[in-house]
Amino acid sequence: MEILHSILPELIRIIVCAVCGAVIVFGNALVMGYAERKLAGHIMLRPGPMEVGFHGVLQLIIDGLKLMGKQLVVPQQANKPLYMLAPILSFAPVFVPLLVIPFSDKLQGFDINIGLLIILAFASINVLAILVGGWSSNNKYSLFGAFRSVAQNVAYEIPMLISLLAVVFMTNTFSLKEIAAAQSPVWFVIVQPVAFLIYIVAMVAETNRAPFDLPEAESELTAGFHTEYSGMAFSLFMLAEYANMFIVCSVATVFFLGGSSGIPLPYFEYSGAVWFLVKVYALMFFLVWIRWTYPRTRFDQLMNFCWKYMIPFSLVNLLITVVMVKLI
Amino acid sequence: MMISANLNTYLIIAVILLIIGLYGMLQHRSLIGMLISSEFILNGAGLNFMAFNRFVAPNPAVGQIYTLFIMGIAAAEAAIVISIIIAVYRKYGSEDPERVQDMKL
Amino acid sequence: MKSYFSELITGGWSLILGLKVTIKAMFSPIVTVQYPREKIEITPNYRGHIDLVKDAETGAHKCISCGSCMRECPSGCIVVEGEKREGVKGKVLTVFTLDFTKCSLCGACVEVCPTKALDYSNEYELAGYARSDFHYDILKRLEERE
Amino acid sequence: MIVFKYIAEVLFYAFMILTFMGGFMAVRSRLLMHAVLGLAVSLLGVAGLYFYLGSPFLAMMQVLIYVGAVCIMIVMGVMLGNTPDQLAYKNFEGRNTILAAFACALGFVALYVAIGQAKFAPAAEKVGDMSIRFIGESLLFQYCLAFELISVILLTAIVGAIILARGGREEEAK
Repeated sequence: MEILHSILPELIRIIVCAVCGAVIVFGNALVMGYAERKLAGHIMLRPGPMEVGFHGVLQLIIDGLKLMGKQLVVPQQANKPLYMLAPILSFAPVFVPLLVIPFSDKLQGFDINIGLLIILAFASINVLAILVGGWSSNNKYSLFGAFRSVAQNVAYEIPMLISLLAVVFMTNTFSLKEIAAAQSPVWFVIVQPVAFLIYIVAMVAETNRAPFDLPEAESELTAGFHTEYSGMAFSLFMLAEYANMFIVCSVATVFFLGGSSGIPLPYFEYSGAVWFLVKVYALMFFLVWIRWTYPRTRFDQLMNFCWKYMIPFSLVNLLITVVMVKLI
Repeated sequence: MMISANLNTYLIIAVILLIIGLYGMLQHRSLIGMLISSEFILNGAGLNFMAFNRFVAPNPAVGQIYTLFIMGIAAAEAAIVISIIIAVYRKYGSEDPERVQDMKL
Repeated sequence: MKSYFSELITGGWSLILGLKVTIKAMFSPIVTVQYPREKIEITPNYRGHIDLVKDAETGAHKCISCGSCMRECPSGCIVVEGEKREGVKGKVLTVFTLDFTKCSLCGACVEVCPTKALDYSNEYELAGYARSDFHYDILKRLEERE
Repeated sequence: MIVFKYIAEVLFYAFMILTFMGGFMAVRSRLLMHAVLGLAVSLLGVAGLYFYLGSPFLAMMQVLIYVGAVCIMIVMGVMLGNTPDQLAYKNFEGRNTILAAFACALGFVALYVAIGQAKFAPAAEKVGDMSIRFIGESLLFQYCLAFELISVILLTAIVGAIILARGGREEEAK
């Protein structure tokens, strides 16, 4: 009894965290899947999904059921264990970063002083999953998609890290909560506009979305690394992509948009999450917006942009930040 | 007796990592297999540093810094080895180390 | 070096312009039609399969069963049959069918008709489950159009 | 709270098994791709062990650098340089395996005995703590030269890798 008494609060906390993580991952995929198709439709002067439910709000649920019912096809020449492992490897790590994101002052799984490192470390596993999935499908399109994904992710991780480091230098901590708290008068988007811009571009590239969606370029590679995947395996990749979008947008919110700060609401320690989610979904809207605006870049353009513009600019920005922090 | 709070446990794990790396080094007949094995050896060294840092060292930052350096060197080494492998593959059409016999690439 | 920065600025500006275009498009009304729910008026110039013209005065067709269209049709997809009846001048049309699976919509039958009894219909929903769905009985269609 | 200790102990065993299984997979699998994944699994296990050694910072760095960069680089190498099947199978033929196993067993026994014999006295007093702040300060003041050398090595590695990997391409173009 005593044992139960001692571990019960912590146990409840872990269970609540896990449930909330699952709710965020699946709910976000539903909301973003619907919003993406609806926004894409309206940008193209068409209404988007309209049939299932009022203005098609139930479309994604139907799609999910359909994907669950579909057969999971394994190509004959594929490397079966790795082929089955890749979607799980892509999907499983997205839960960990959600634990350290401060949704509001008190709504946070765990406040660890290396929160940023946890997010970056577990985000990098996704690349491995894409690579394994692309290789094990034994299909040239998948392999090309995986290759591109790796080159792109490795290249764009550098400016992303450096632009985040500029903020870390100003706040002197890796803890996401303290970084969010450090921008109570001015958001860092005003202090660090260059870092913010670089982060936004790198974020689009890291989540493999248009205009940097070369790993899954439909017109060239059919569907890139998940060409051969069907049914649940495919939907796990999609869930992971949307969850990754949520995570990178949350990081942008915490680092540049003041976390959960905003107009005070009652019980602000908890209700700040409303502002946090508003900011996150505004950024997600921006991601969808640019996806349906810009054409896909060519691969050499993508690499040139990273190595010739993003990295030098982020380094100069870091240098200026360091000097300013030292002077002030 | 908690096994996770004992210096010898970590030392033995590090030794096993070293042995795994050594075995792979001796047995694998491809350059990449040898590179993979060398990563095990480096990791064994890193784990050793961390173990001594935790249980013996007076300054707990030293071991962590050494392990960080090992990681940095491992990354640099992997980059160099991979580019050498690509160059070798281009030249000989194989990555069998026994076929790489010319002194000049 | 100068082009490095000017390219960045002009490129960035063009990106912003692109965003402006799409956001405008997003808030402008949609132009597509929810097809099975709503349909748009088809233009009278649309040339579907042939139909018999209904005479405005008598309410009947003007076909004299001469068979010109049947002879003229390059695909041979029209069948016209007429018969003599007591008390009626000329032939009475009994069968007028069109095998739409062979029709090439050339319009020769409409051109050749001496009484202008044929015209193009506005029918555009032309999907069917079997080949026999496209064997149209034009005479029956005329009666159903009352 | 004793329950937590037991849970931690069980997790420790799990990480240890993960490390060894990954290692076994890396050296015994016929496909190089499986070997790299074994390496990744093993490195994740080692990251867990770092966590037990009181440094979550290093555990995360291990995941970030090894799994996120080194493993991916090796996988790229595997894909670029196609290893023929007979070469992969040659690894497991002949008396090489037995000799290697024998040598490794010998080495293990020697080191095991050495570890059992050695006595390590804990330091009388500890200065500083395990925090990232202290690591950073040590890195930039006390070990500044080593830090600079590492950055030079990394720069050389980048330049060298580019030169090595590009060299063949230009020759082919001619």
